[in-house]
Amino acid sequence: MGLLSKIFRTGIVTEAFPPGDPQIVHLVREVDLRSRRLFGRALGIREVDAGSCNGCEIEISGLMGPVYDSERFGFHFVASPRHADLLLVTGPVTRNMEVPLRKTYEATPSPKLVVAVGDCAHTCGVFKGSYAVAGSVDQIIPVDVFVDGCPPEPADILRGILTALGRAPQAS
Amino acid sequence: MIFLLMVAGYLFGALAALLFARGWVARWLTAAGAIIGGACAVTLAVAEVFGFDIGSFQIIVVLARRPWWLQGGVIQDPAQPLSAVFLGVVGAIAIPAALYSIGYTRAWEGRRSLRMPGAMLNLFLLSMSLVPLAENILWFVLFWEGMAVTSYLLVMTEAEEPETVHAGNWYLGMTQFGLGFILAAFFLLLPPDGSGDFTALAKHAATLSPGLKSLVFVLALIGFGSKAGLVPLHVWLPSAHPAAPSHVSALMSGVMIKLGVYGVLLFGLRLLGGGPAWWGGLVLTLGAVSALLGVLYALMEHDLKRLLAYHSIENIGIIFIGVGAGMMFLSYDLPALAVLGFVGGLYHTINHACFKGLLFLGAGSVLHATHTRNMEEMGGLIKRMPRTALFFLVGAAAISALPPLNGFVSEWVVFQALLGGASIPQREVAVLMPIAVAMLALASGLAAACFVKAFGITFLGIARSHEAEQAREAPVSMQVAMAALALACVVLGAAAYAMVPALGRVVAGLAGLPPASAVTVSWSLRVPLSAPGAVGQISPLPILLGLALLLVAIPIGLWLSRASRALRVSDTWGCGRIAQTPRMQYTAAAFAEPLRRIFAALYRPTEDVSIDFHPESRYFVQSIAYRAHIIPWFERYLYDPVIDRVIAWAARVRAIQSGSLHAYLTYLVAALVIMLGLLMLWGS
Amino acid sequence: MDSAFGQLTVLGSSLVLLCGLTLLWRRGSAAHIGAFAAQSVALAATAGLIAVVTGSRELWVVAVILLGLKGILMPILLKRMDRRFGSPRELEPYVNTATSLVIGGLLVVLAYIVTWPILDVSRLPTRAGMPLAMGLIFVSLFVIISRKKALTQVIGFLALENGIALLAMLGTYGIPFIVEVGVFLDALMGFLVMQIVIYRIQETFESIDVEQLNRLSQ
Amino acid sequence: MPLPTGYTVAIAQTALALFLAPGLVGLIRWLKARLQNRRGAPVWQPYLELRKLFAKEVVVSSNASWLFRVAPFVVFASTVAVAFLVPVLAVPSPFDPVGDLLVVVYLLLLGTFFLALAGLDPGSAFGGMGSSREMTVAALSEPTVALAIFALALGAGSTNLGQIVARTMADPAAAVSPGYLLAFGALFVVTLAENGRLPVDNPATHLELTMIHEAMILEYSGRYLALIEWAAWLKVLLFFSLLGNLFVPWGVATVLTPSALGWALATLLAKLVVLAVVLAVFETRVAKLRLFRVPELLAVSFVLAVLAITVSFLVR
Repeated sequence: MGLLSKIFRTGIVTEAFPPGDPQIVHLVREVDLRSRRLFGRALGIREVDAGSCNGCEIEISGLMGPVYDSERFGFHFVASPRHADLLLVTGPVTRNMEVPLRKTYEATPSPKLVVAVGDCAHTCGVFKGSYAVAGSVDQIIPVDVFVDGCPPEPADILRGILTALGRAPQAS
Repeated sequence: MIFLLMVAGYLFGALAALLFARGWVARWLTAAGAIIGGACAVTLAVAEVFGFDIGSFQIIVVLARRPWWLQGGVIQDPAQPLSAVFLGVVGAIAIPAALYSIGYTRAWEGRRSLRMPGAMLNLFLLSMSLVPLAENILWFVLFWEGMAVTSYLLVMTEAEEPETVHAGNWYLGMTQFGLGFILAAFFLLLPPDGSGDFTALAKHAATLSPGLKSLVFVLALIGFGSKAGLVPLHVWLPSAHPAAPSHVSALMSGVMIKLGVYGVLLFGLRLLGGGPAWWGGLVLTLGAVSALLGVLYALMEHDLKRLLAYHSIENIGIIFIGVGAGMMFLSYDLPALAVLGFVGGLYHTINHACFKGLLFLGAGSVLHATHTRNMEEMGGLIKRMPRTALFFLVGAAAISALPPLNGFVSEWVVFQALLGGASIPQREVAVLMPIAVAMLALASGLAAACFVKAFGITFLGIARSHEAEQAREAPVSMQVAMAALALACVVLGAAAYAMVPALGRVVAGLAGLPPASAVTVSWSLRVPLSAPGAVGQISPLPILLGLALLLVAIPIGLWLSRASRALRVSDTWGCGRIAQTPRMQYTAAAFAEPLRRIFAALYRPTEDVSIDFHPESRYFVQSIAYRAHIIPWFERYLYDPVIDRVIAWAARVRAIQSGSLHAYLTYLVAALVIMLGLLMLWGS
Repeated sequence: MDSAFGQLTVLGSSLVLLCGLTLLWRRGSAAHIGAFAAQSVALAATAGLIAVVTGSRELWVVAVILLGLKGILMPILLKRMDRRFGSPRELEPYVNTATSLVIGGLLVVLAYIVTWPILDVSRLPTRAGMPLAMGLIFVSLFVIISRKKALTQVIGFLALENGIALLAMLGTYGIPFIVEVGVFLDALMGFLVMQIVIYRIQETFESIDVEQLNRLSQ
Repeated sequence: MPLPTGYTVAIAQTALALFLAPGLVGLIRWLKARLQNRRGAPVWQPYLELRKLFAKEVVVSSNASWLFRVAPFVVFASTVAVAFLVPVLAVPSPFDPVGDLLVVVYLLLLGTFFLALAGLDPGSAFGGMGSSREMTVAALSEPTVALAIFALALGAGSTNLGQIVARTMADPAAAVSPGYLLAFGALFVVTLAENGRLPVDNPATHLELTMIHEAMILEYSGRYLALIEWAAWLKVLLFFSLLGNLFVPWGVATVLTPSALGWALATLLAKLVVLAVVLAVFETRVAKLRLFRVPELLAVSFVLAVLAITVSFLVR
């Protein structure tokens, strides 16, 4: 009973997007219209940590939490790339994760999108040139959108995903 | 005429095996004899059960009556429909088993002669066919022993394996133990004039005191229960059945143990004419316990054929649940429900013969292809043996009581009989029924789990050994045999409309059950299957057709709705691991692990894990050996003490063992004198 | 009227019994105390129901006492006791939980079997609940036998007392008031004595696992 | 205007069940999101997911056999077949004599059986783990189901669904009888176990090692996944209809007039919403059990069923 009353006292905590960011609101509306055709506003996301410092992961898990609540846009994180439509890749791709990343990409049924999250995924960041790093994500698999930042905020990641959806091929 | 042809067929097969011994001629002729015999047996049984007049039984009576000491002959006139059911079961499995043996024994060429196994197979079939037809003690016991001896010799086919010898010893011991009880039961029933005729026995039994009748029944239940494999008399079964060649396993598991059921019905209904409620209660309880323990031990088995043998114990349990419920209802004068119980038991007898025969033949094909019975070395066989896999899948679904196959329909009838148990006036007895329902439901759920394991580990996934990788599809004759039985599983399920009333007629008239007209079901798609006393209705045929229709309609629907048809083949998803090896798969032991832990109170599992570390570092493992054992309760705490006692006693008796022929002759004479003396005392 | 009344008493008795079975299912002391409190409330409600229908004033008093003493007071005392001793979890019982539950179910069936002869002669509309009360008595005894922690055993004992009270109410429409009060006082005394004993056990062995008492024999 | 025949209604109610199933699951998810103080996906989200999955490519493991491709169809077909038998809107259905409650239970087991086999087919460790657990839970919930059926059959004198509904409608007092309530409790726990809901299985988990149902279908994608998911959602709806219509049958149409059917639809929706709220609140309250404590939960439901039977014996 205590739990239930606490739930009701707290109320919905999901934030609307900051009003000062009309661009996102616009993007959401626009993408909503477009993505409805292909992914029907239902997007399965598979997160792949290709060697990140877990900074990006913390931000991504913020995306799933009640404040950002990505589920309201129909995004949900799935347990297997077979169920996924979009791969969210973080970190510079280490040598150990090169093959797994490629395998994950292969395992994902098309049509599929790839969003690389964080500076490391784009440029390898401070790990650039390390003997343990195989390269940035786009050197291993085709990437649709990069989300810059170290780490990027959940809102940025969301924007990146929405941008990728905007670029998605449209179903007839 | 047909009866004679049946006998002649089996004898011909036996003779052919003895004469030719090897080569394709021997294989084909041996099988042909058995197939002719089986076909005749089925014809006789169908004619009798469904009431076609082929006028054959009368002939045999005349033939068999000739010698004075037979007193009544082999077959009663008219034959008992109950016997006909069991005769039919023998014949129905004999045909595919014989067909199967053509391909199966081909692998013996050059290694093993067909002389003994072929001849014994036919004689085994002959004696099994004649057991239910015997109408007096002498013939019955003769055929019963014939069946035991021939099957023992068949079990010993691969006598070079020590395991086989061990299994054979157990089998021989238990079967003779059972025979002792059967003989005792018969002799207690023997009328004063010494006529061993069953009709005379039944007449004499009516005059016996209730206590003596109960004693006879219990003796018969022990005797026939040991043949049927009722817990705790089942210990021989899981070792003897797998040791035999697979087509013989199919016959032993599918048919021979059913004659134990026949024996119980013969005594309980025909000879003793029903009895107090506790007889039925005892049978029901033993059945429920066997059903549950059978499947629980099956779950722990990784030897495919042993697993199937444990499932025979489970299914015998289900049959006895039906029979026991029927006997209980009979004693409470609830004839309609009693018929339902017996019909459920008999129907399951027939169905189990089909799917267990099928499964053993399937296991035989796997053994034939991979040369192992250990499931942990199989895997991926569905790609190399697609047809065997399909047939085995049908059998697995049938034994798991999945609709619309036959196993479901007969279990449904048994369930309905038990649900009717609420009408038993004595409530403290009636509570047995829900308990039996719960145990039966648990057993059937666990059976489904067990067959997901059996089929999944054996046929699905990736091959776990070189042999499994090299497996090849079974020869055509084996495939045809399995296909026939798989078809039978489907047809027997859909044919419930004909089977239930026919079986109702079979038990009608036995021990005061109502006449056949009380059980009627007309043949139509719309008319559901329901029997008097049952509380529910089902229609197996529309279920079958409906599922088939849906299976066709869904892809068409997908096609019409223009769903994507793109398909790509890729690796199995394994969280991005580099390469997949067979060892990454779930094993049979792993599959059963949750249940092993849940039923730990029964299994008392002990695990022993030995890890071989790399000499340089404990972080690198070179090999891990994992062994899990469960306590074999019955062997350890029931049989071992008895055996030890017997051996100790025998050691004491050994004192008179001198090795001198004269001493032995003296013993003989002494025994003779004592016997004569006793006889004289009796006479005076 | 009668049948609806009978149904309701059976419902009440079932609730009382289910709370007893909860003792076998849950492991935490808090859950056990809660189950006992709920059981006492259900018992009081059943007593009140019978009181309404029969118009017995004594039963009203009994219901109120039940509610006050067992529904409110004893749970508070139990909670206080629980707070004194650390381990809130039941120690691994002699019989595992799933098996205990199945045994509990069978005990209820047994209770039905033994009370059937009474039911056949009884004409009371409340008779249908009697096997459940008997079942609760069996189940509580089983709790006392199979659980190791002294606190759980105390609760089992109290549940047993509830079962006896329920059986008395259903079987005779309430035993004489004075006897009832006497039983209550007995139970209260027993409870206090046990409380003291538990303190002693705790002091001596620094645990309330009654298995520790085995050490006394050595 | 001629009245609709029984067959039309039976087929229509199956179609209705198929149509409503994703919405029901969407509602449960939405309620749970609200209870977690989130805004959550809209109720119609599962429809969008289905549409997306049907449009996607299928990726099949190279180790998988034909069984892997057949299994989704068997799972879907067996669940739809059950939908024909369960009273959703009207009784007695012309399909009522085709199958009783036992057929319903075993048809669902047929789907589980094939799904478990499909889990083993690609040779992945997760799939085997899922099948093993799923079959364990399914087997252990079987006795409870059988006993609950027994209890219902004792009350109604039949295992056929139409008869049970008709009987309870004729005798309203039966619905509050302890036997029925206990059987309801037992079946509710079984509903949780069979549909992979908390506390037996977490439908929203991403951790392979804690999965049961989800682990078996990790390999499925595209239209196959859509069929399996849809079947699973339909199963939830069917269990809810059973709980709602067997134990609280009021509203179920006994005559096939438009007004009766309309009323039946309204009451059905109300029952589904109530059960969805109950489930969502319950799932928010409880934590997932360890796998080896699941048998304890099932033992509780078993005891409830045993009590239901013993109590029913007397009411009889």
